[in-house]
Amino acid sequence: MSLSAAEAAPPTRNYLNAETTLRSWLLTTDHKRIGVMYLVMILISLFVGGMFALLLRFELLTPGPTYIDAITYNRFFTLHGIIMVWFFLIPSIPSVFGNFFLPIMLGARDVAFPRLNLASVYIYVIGAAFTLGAMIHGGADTGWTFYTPYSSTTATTVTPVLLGIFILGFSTILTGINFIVTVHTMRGPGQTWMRLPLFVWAIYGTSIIQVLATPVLGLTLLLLFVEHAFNFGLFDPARGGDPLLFQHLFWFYSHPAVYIMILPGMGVISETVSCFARKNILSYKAVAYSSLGIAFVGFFTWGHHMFVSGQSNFDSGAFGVLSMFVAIFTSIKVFTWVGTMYGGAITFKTPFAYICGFLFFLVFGGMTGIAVATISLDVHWHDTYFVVAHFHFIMVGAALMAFLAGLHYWFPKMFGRSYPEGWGLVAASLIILGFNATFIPQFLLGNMGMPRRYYNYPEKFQTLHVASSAGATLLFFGFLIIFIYLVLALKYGQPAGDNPWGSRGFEWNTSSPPLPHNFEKAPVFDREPHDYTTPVLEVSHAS
Amino acid sequence: MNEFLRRVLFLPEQASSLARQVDQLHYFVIITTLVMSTAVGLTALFFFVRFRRRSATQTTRHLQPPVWVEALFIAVPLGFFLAWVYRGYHDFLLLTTPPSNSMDVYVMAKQWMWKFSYPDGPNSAGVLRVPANRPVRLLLTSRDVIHSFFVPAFRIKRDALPGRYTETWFEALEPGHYPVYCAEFCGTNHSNMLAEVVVMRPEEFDSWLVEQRRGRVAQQDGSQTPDEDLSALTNPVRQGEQLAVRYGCFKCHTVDGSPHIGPTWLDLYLRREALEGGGTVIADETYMTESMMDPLAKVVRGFNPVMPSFKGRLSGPEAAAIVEFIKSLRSEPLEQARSRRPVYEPIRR
Amino acid sequence: MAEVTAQGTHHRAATRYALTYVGLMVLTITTFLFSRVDLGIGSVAIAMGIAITKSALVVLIFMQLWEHRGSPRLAFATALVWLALLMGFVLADVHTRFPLTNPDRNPIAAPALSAPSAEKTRAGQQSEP
Amino acid sequence: MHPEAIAESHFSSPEVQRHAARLGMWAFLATEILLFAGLFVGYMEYRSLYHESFVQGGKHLDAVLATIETAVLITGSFAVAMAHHYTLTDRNGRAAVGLLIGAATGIAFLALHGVEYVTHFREGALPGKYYTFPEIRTAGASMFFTVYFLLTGLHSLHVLAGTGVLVGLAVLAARGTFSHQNYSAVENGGLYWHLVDLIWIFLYPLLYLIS
Repeated sequence: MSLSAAEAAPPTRNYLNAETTLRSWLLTTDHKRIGVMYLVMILISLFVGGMFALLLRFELLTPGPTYIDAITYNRFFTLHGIIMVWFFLIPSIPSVFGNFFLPIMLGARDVAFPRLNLASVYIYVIGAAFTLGAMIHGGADTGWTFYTPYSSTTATTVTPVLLGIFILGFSTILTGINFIVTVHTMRGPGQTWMRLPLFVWAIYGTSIIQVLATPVLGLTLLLLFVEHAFNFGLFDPARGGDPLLFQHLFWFYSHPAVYIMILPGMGVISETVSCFARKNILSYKAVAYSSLGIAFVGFFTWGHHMFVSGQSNFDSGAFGVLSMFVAIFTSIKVFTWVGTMYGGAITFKTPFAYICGFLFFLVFGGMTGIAVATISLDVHWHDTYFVVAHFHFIMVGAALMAFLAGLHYWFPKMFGRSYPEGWGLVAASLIILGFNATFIPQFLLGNMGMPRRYYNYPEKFQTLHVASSAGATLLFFGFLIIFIYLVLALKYGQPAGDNPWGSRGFEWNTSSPPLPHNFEKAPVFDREPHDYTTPVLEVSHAS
Repeated sequence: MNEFLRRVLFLPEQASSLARQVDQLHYFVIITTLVMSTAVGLTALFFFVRFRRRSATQTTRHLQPPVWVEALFIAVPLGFFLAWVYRGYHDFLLLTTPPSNSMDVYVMAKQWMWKFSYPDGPNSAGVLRVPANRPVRLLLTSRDVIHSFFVPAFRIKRDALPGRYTETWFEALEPGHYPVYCAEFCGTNHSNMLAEVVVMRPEEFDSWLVEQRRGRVAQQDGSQTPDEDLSALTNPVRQGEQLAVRYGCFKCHTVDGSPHIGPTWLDLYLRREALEGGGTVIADETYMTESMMDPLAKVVRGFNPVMPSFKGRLSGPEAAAIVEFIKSLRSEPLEQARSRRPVYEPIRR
Repeated sequence: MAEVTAQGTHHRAATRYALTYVGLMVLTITTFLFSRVDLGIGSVAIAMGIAITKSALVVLIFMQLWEHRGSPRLAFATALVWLALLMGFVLADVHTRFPLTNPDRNPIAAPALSAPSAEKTRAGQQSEP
Repeated sequence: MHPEAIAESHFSSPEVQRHAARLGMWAFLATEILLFAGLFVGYMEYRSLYHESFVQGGKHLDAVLATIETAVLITGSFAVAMAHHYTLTDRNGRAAVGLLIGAATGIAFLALHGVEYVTHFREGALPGKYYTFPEIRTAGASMFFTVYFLLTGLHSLHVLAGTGVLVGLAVLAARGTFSHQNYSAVENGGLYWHLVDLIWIFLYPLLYLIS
């Protein structure tokens, strides 16, 4: 079904064409418009962060200096980290799909605090402006982890970057509080906790982490700013400070932060697996409670980032064991997703291609994560490319693919048009292939002992680096194709019906694109989400 | 089998006593990972083929797995993971607890080089000589930021904290040269901060040590960068001071903070200086060296540009020595936990 | 959530606030007086005990956590548990580290390493507190 | 005279809206507690590392002034609690007075605390490299004042913010906007003020009393 000049979508009133002045967009309190604005902003961040990734990979083609010098390389990998972590991955699924679909799935007209929701958008913009300013001014060269005492003594502009992320932290906290209160107080009639879609459970778990972890990041950046500016000596050993205290405070936020990135992705996959396998999720309670499990136990494991940093053996042992418990929640989810396909009626669409990619990369990436948390192996692997490959498997392989699965699954609902299926599968295979080519060599580089953040490297690592850089370009083209056909589909895509996939998710009860206030009359929830035991009312003409 | 797997996984040679033991757990974990992820992939593929959608209005039964299936989903992975972490922590304790008969070596990490010194003998930069088949304990410290001593061939890594000591140990098996990397990001030349562990036969090492102690060996291996306490000739700070006297720097620059013709050198290092005609600069090594060679380029506000240029009169190392001397001039706050000299810490067994 | 509306229940609320206020002032003065008397480890326990009672009064009465059951209490309890979690692991780490990774406790820096003979004598004298 | 507070369009009832506001505020208070958690951890770690300096530092601080500050903050808390009580009984005038007293205690606390800071600046008992205080010379003395200034500094910022909130609420109360149906704003402002007082209740013994 190629891109044909489709006839104009029937001009029914929806949230997009209800009012089209710029002011109506900039001052909107409609959660759907805020979701679309976030979508635009995080796609820009993905593009900018991706460009830095490519620049890094090209520099690493040859051992010596290739085309940039060491300090620029250090700035590039710092900015790649900061932009991808804070400006793309953390807001991506909660702020876009969470904002758009949480109220609809609950049968509510909007989130609990609509004005707060708009405030978090503008706080994101201000935070991005500060970091952009730092980027132009040269940006920090400390890596996104800002380890002291290097970060507090380096002469590069660390302060505006810290301020940018500090402000961005508030945007995440506000979104988290908004979603928690929405789930607690605005569930529709008949919508008990056990009838919540699994996406809502995942967003609820993520919001708990956002609310409980981000303040500690705020404080850590504040202390680092004070240390950098006035040299109070809190982390400076020459004045009696303890650099490990900074690492404890930083990782107390940053490990739960990686669950902020992956948990919403798991929510999207729970929804899409049920829809494309046309079958109810295998064990609803197990998946729902494991979302909360990840949210809570995720806070007990931050010490596995500090096994070789001088942390005591007792703490290393304790954190190693606790890290294993957080892993079983992920394995419950994976077995349940694969089990859901048993006895289903599966169609192979683009989102399903991303689901397969997601499953393989989450299992492989997750298991290498457990391997790295096995304390004696981490001594060799810490701060080498093995760790880089592990967290890219989770962040790009799992979280980004879940984001793409969600984007393709909900694109008809958000914009009323459907994307070209053929191009979707081409891009998906390109991305999965490019991803493997980029990061499998990095596992082997890590085993060989190639440390992280190296501008030039000994000769023996070059072949693997060239392979990885080639994979990165392949990955880039995959994303480019997606970007192109999605933008074109906005205008030229086939008008999609209210339920093109024949999905029994609650969000498909509204028209697509939805009305400004989601429903004429509030829906009554009388069944479990994704219950495919009765034939679907509207035959999906898409398949 | 071990050699085959090591080669397949691109692991460096197992040159220390514990490397093989660590690698065995590595093989077990990585093989289970590969088996698990391909199993999940293939099951998904099989389910897709077996349960593909046959008609657009096909419905599916509401399946609810028995509780023992869910319990299995939890118990089996948890069993594997806890077995790994038990074995992992056991190996980790071996990796981090040095045997009581190990020989001490102090490792001093400095921005972008490694310096090694033996308790009662020579010290050197960039080359660590150790005897084979004898445990060696490393007491790591750093002079500026966090570095990390990483020897892939021995499977050891430990951060070097500034002003503090951390310990790790290894026992090399056979003589050879093994590269050392810095694994914790420490600035611009983090990737050039390489060193080498040279493992010698025990008797060869002992004779080398004796010669070193007597200092008879004409050419010390690697560039001789002595500890701070050795004689003036080899101490950059003292050397810098004498050069400053010889070139008459003290006619204009004071060292106790009192104002004079030129800016005072006390606490000058990393101070933000306001320049004549606007703008500020941080007085780091580059600025100081540049000011020696071309003083009129960036004159500090409030001082008149009278400083003569030393281009051609001051050689590179001499300028670096004067910079080291300026860097050492820090106003001693009343109480300061200075980074202590290497100290002997009895090995807990 | 019993919505407090009747005039009567209000009256009791005012006196409850007044009583809590008096209680807090009395506790403040007692904790100050206790601090004047040096009871060793006991003084820390008393000071902390009084601080906990005062904060319980403020939270339950002034912040009406006594009336509003359910999720507000859950939020407050989780925050305290996370505070204890962070503090517990960091202090456990500080106290069980390789002794030399901690900052130097005694003000006098250990004698410098130079002469070989110093090595033997220092081995005995270096006692970690 | 008091308009029946109609719940905002998307809440099912005014009561649910108040519960939502209360839950949102308590989630925000959880973030404030965790913000100070990091500093309390720093205090506990450096206290266990530099016990001697922390004891001498604690003795050097002026406990009498701190006790007065604690009393002032508790009075402020009481005034704000009464203000919340008055909004529940539709007496906006008294609520405004209560809020103003709360704000006044905030300013008084900041003034007293300013006096403390000035004495420290004059003595030279300052954090990090600015530490030139002759009397305490044990290891980690500057670390006590680093932790002291960070903890009380961040707390004072929160007192300043709380005072601003109370003044705003007092102006609204004076205009009679609150009623027994519409009191969420005063309740949330009061919760924030009580939390600021709560944090000081723990700061006070930790810094000034324990020896």
